[in-house]
Amino acid sequence: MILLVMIITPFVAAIILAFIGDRRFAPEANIFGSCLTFTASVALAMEVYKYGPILAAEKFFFVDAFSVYLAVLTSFVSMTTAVFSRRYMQREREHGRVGPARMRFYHAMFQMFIFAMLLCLLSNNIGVLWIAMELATLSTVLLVSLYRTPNAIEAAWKYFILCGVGIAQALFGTVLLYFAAEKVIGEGGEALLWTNLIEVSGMLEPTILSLAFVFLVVGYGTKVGLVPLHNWLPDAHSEGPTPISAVLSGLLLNIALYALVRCKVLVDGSTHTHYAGNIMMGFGIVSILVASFSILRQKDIKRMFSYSSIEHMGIATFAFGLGGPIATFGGLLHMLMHSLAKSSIFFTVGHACQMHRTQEIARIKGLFKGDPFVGWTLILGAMAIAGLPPFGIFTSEFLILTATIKDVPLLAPFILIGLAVAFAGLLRKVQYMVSGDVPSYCKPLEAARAPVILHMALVLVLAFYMPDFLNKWFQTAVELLK
Amino acid sequence: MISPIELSIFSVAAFIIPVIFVMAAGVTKRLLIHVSFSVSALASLIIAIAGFMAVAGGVTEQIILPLGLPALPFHLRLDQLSGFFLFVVGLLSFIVSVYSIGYVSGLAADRPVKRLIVFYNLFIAAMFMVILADDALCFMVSWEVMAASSYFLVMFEDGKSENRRAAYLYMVMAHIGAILILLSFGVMAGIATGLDSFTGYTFDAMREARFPLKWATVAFLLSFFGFAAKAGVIPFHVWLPEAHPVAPSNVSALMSGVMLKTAIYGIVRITFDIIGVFPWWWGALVLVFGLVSAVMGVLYALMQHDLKKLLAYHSVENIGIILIGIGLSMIFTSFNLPAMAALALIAGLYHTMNHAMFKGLLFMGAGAILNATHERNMDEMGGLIRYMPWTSVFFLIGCISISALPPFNGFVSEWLTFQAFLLSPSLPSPLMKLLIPLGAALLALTGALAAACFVKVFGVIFLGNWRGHNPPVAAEAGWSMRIGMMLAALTCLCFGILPSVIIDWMDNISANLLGATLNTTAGVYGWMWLTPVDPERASYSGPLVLVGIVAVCAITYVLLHVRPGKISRVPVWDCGFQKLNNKMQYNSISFSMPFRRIFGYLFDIKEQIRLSPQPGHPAFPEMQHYYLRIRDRFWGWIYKPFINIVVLLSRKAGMLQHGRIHLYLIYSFVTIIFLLALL
Amino acid sequence: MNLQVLAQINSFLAALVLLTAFAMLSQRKINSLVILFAWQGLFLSINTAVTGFVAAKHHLYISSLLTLSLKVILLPYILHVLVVRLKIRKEMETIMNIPATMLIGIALVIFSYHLTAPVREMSTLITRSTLAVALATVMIGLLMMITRKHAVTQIIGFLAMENGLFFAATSATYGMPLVVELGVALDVLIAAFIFGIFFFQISTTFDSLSVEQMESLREDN
Amino acid sequence: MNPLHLIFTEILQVLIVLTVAPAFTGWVDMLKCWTQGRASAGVMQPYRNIAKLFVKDVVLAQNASWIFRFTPYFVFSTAVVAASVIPVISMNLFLAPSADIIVLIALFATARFFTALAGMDIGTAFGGMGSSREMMIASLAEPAILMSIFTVSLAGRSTSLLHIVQTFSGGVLVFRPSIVFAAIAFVLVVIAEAGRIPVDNPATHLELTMVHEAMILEYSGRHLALMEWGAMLRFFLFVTLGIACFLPWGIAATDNVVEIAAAVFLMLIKLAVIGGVVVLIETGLAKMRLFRLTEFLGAAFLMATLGVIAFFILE
Repeated sequence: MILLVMIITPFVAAIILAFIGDRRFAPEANIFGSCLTFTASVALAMEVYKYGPILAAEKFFFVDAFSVYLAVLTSFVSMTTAVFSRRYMQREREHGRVGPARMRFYHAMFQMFIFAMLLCLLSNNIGVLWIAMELATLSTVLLVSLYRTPNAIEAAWKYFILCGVGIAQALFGTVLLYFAAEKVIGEGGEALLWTNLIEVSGMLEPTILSLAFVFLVVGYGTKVGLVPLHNWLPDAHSEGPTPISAVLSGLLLNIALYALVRCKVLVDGSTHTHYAGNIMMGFGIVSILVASFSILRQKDIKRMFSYSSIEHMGIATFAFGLGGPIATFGGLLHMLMHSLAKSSIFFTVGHACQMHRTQEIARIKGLFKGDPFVGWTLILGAMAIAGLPPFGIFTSEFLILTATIKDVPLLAPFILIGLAVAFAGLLRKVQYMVSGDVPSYCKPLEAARAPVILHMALVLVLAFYMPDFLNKWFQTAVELLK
Repeated sequence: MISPIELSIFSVAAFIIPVIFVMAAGVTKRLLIHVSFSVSALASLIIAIAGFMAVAGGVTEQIILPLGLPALPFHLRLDQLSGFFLFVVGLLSFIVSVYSIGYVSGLAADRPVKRLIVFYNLFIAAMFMVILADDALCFMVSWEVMAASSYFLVMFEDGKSENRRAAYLYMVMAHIGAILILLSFGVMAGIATGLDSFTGYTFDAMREARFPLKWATVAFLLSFFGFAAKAGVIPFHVWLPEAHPVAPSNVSALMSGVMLKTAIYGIVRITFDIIGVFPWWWGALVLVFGLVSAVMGVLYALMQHDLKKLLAYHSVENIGIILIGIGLSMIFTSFNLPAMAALALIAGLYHTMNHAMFKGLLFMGAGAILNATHERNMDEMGGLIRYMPWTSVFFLIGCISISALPPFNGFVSEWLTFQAFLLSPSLPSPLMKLLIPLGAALLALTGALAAACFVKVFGVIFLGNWRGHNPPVAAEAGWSMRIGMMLAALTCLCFGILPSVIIDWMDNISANLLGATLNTTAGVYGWMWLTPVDPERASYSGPLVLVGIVAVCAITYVLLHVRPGKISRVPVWDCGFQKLNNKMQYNSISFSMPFRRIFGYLFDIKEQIRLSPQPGHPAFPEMQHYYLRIRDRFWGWIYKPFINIVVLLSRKAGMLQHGRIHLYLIYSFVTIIFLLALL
Repeated sequence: MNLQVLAQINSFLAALVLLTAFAMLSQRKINSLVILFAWQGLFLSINTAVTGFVAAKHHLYISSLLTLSLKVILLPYILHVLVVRLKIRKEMETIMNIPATMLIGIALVIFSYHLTAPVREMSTLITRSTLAVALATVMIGLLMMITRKHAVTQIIGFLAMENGLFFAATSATYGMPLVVELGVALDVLIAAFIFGIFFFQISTTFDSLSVEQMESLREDN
Repeated sequence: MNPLHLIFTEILQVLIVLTVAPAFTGWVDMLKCWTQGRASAGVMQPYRNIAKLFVKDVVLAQNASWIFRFTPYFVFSTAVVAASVIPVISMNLFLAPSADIIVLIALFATARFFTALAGMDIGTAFGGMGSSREMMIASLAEPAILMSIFTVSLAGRSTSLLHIVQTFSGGVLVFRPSIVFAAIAFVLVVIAEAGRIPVDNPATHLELTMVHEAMILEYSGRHLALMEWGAMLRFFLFVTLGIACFLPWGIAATDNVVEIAAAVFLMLIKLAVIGGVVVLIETGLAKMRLFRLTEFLGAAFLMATLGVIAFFILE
């Protein structure tokens, strides 16, 4: 029931917002909708926490520990983003970068995007999962090109084409999966239901599943932003409006990774080898290395952080590929921490960019003096994302690295290099931006502090004190992904 | 009765108070500074006491905090080793906090003091946590917090580009080192428990595990290099002479005095406590690194004319000396000679403590000088002994101690190290027998050069006349700064003349780690004589030497003043030439000229003398221009190439993102084909 | 009619689909590309219908209708309208010369035949042999996107891939569950609208639809 | 044996050292004059100098700080303490265990440290030059001397002089290559440490060559006297240290008067001979250029190292 509420709310909100258009209270409505979703998700989470996995609407929806924690995360981040975007977009309008019509579009599509992501997480049917994933892409494509600048359009086009192609591959993989499942389960919708598939995964034909996994990993991997399928990501993240960048790298990547992990579990279950895992580890390593080296020479702040998203997705992918209790735990924790930290970073970056009216790192300076709040949250966030304690990302990286050392010691040096280089790159640029004197063209604006504080606080607290239910979720999720 | 570990935990928690106090609005800066630094001083003192009790008591306590991951809460452990380091860190941070009250008030006018206070306290608290940690996660978290907070302290004046550069370099090196340490923990935890559960990360689990030699070696090397990067062991030292000078002086006192020591702690903890058994060549490795750092460090220091940079290089040297002790101890342990190992280890640890004290003292003095003259370049100073009498005395004590001269503390630890060197004949391996005494020679060279260096430092800064252009406005340091320096100076003296007592106290450490003690006071001579091996072998009595010198001085003074002789003060005779001016004095550059001549090949030296001769008499130039630039060779040898490689790779990585959508599509196409081909 | 004949019809249609794919690969004119695309859709829907008849799967009729309406009528119409509106007349220049692409295409066909071998062995469906064709169509679509420099052609390639996928679904497994089919169709529809919008945006900002001007977001400088 | 005797011998030895040291310097100078065919001022000349300086008034530079005035006393007292530790005439010294060889060397180093500071105190070019050179020489000499001493203490299994002397003087004279090497090294270093030709020339005030004199150039009156006396003591003590290490025979083992007297007598003879050797070296060699010293001291260091190696290889 709650589940339905949770799914429906963003959809309805999208429609309503589409009708409201650009009234004065549209942003508030947006916030309200996401708050509703969030509360619903929390309630749902509590149910799952109490009664375990839920199977609803004749098996159409399925919620287990893995999906529900991502669902809560998604609705939470989207809520804070809505809060953030209220003032941010308003200011963009004042700067004349977006008009009323586009605001209408923006709000509607924002909710639609959330709807798509939640559908991804909650649907029990991997076909529907695919559809929702495509929907998520489509709903954000035009948001990326919201500013209608040449670059924005170029970015959106690449996003559209590359992800479209990727998703198409994923569909082919799904077809193959269905083909294999149908043999065992029999025809009809049943054969695409995750719950059924996971039961029979042992009996599925290995060769076909490994064939399918190739397409799945390329497909969903494109959305995760794994190198060498990542090229759309920096463009899309850097050219879109900042709230969208926040949700894109904070949430969408997670969702794609979620889908990938689900498939990986199936495939490994059937092949009884570490085939899928190895492929994911390979992608992970390559992503970490390429992304971290790309960070070094960035001139555009949002691009830089989107590369760091690639890096972190690489780490998480690697962790899930590695498997084992510690690594998987680390991977889950990493997804959580990364999306919190990264979205908050994008918030602060958004402020900084609006203050200086540019995304060029070279022209952003003296944040400590100019706006201490932004400056400190920015550098602390950067340190968090670069894997410095006391922030949670360090914990997950710690677990993942140590697990790596144990299982595949020879890969550890590469991760070491990756992390070190990424750290060096991020710190260099961010330090440059926060320190020094305030340039003349910088106009202080008051920042929407609440979301940033909230996220940073979570990232900080969860590193030291993880509530029991969260821990239980992770543990059960780890069990699921065995 | 509250147990030491609880005591220390509460006091560590107390460091939050200043942080909160800073956040609290409507507090005047003055009040803020006084309160917060008094709090941190008090807390540090309590922890020092707790540590002292822990060592003296000889018991080991463990506690699990309800923090961290549910499956892996923070384990804390207070044994003799950690107790000792708690004592050292606590003592110095107590002294420095007292000092900071005055020092920071001096900065308060135009600098972001709040930032300083917050990170200062975080920094100290993190150091304590590092020492208390008993599982890999807790250790790493505290370690990195320590690094990060000190990074912000180094970047205190973020307006200056050199500070930014230094801070950046420091942070990056620290982080890389941290990752190495982390990996080594990974190795140990992985071997220890196979990592199928989180308990593998506790040090206890690692202690119980028996490591296969291969993995033990990997773990050791990783951790050693990781810690070396933090301790500033050559060639990982490049960040150190950049970071320490630009930090506020109280911070550099702490960084150089105790932060480097946490790395020493880590090395001792991992090699002796966690791994336990190891081949001799580990010790040899540590020894060699120690020797190189000691000699090179002091030579580089000798070339500096920036006071704080010079002191920083001396930290490199002293870390080297400490490592010599530890390396020797490792060698003796590996040949199963616990008693000698105990001597070497205690020599190293004793020097750790001493270095903390006198380096802290020297940096505090440097801070006082900096406050008074706003000058870091020694060649602009001179004659300060007349403007800052107190500071000059304390600074002189620091100089004598660091130059390893009796009767101060630096000498004792170096003497112990020499004794350890002289035990080499009892080693089974002939090669070791032969090579180790040569190490002793290098140590001697280090000591002598250090003495030369500090003659230069004290002579140039405090003696002679002011070299600067405008006459000095230097004034004596405030009361709190003086108290701080005085406390440090007194400790230097005490550790110097009462070593046997302190070493008795330290015996618990070696008893705990190696199962052997020195029990020096058990010798025939009692507490007055320090007899590390046995009275036959070697003995040193600080008190007697001191008393003797003082007595003879006094007697001669009295004897010579029975007949009242008058002292007439006159200007120095200038041989009838042009009047003596202050530029004629020897300055640091000219003082170190002979050393540049002798050891020049170790540096990258650029020296130019431009003469503009008079038209009439070319022999008497109108003016001449002297230019000297001395560079650390290691930068060019190791770091430059490395950086170039990284930059090159990043350019290559950038090429992937060339903007052509067709090629992007080809990527995905090829990926598919590739993966399918893999099937 | 007996199964044999139907199977032959089926494979014949499959061959036609493949042929159209190749034709598109070689075609330079936009208009004829659109038409070819429509043909491919047509073959596809007929094939689906036949399969549905053979396997007595009635939801396949629906999806066949869906295909007919969407891929044969709607999309080509939209594309046509766009082409007219945006006055795209001139020939599309390709990155590689046509024969080379053809060769690669043939290689792809063989490759996908090799790949789908295990599926064929396991499958009992009469349509199983056409899976290779489906995969080949997907690949060729991708190839087309790669080799063409024009936004519209890239989209057509994309849609061709979509066709291939649809074809795969029907041939490998007598079609996916209906809900999925519908969802996919919906997505394609949305996609259609979106690229419609895009064409306008692009042509207004870059006053041409060639994707070559869209290379400013890059780092190799 | 009873502590009173210990203390008595202690005091006796200190007095002897204090009194004999200038005479030794005088003796060396005298021999030098003879070898150079000059008329000498006799053995007593140093006493006269010191006495004269003691009665003279002190003239201080205006900017001289307390360091400058404190140094003479300190230098002198370190020398006295050292004198109370080295077994010059007897092995039964009360204070002997309070410092071993390393401490002794360190004591001398401390004295040098202060002398160098005093040299820089006035802020003249000469003083700084002297300090700089002195510290340079010292930093090269110290490893060498420590190495040669290590050789001895490795052989004697101890760094405390008493035990070294006991071990060596106990046995008959055996030819140990390590000790020989060490002895040669020691001689070279003592020449450097005591500031004799060819390292330094105590008799000159030529700015190109002077080292020790440059540091004490600004001293006068009793301060100068103490400095001079300290320097003589230092020279003397180094020689006696050498004696204790390399030819310890005859140093009194018990505390009966006859033996001590014999020890004193023997010591005087040894000193006389050594003085001769020193003079031979000084007249034989010319003062070296400053930067040739590295080779000189390098040779000393090499010798010492050879000593250590020989100890491990040959014995």
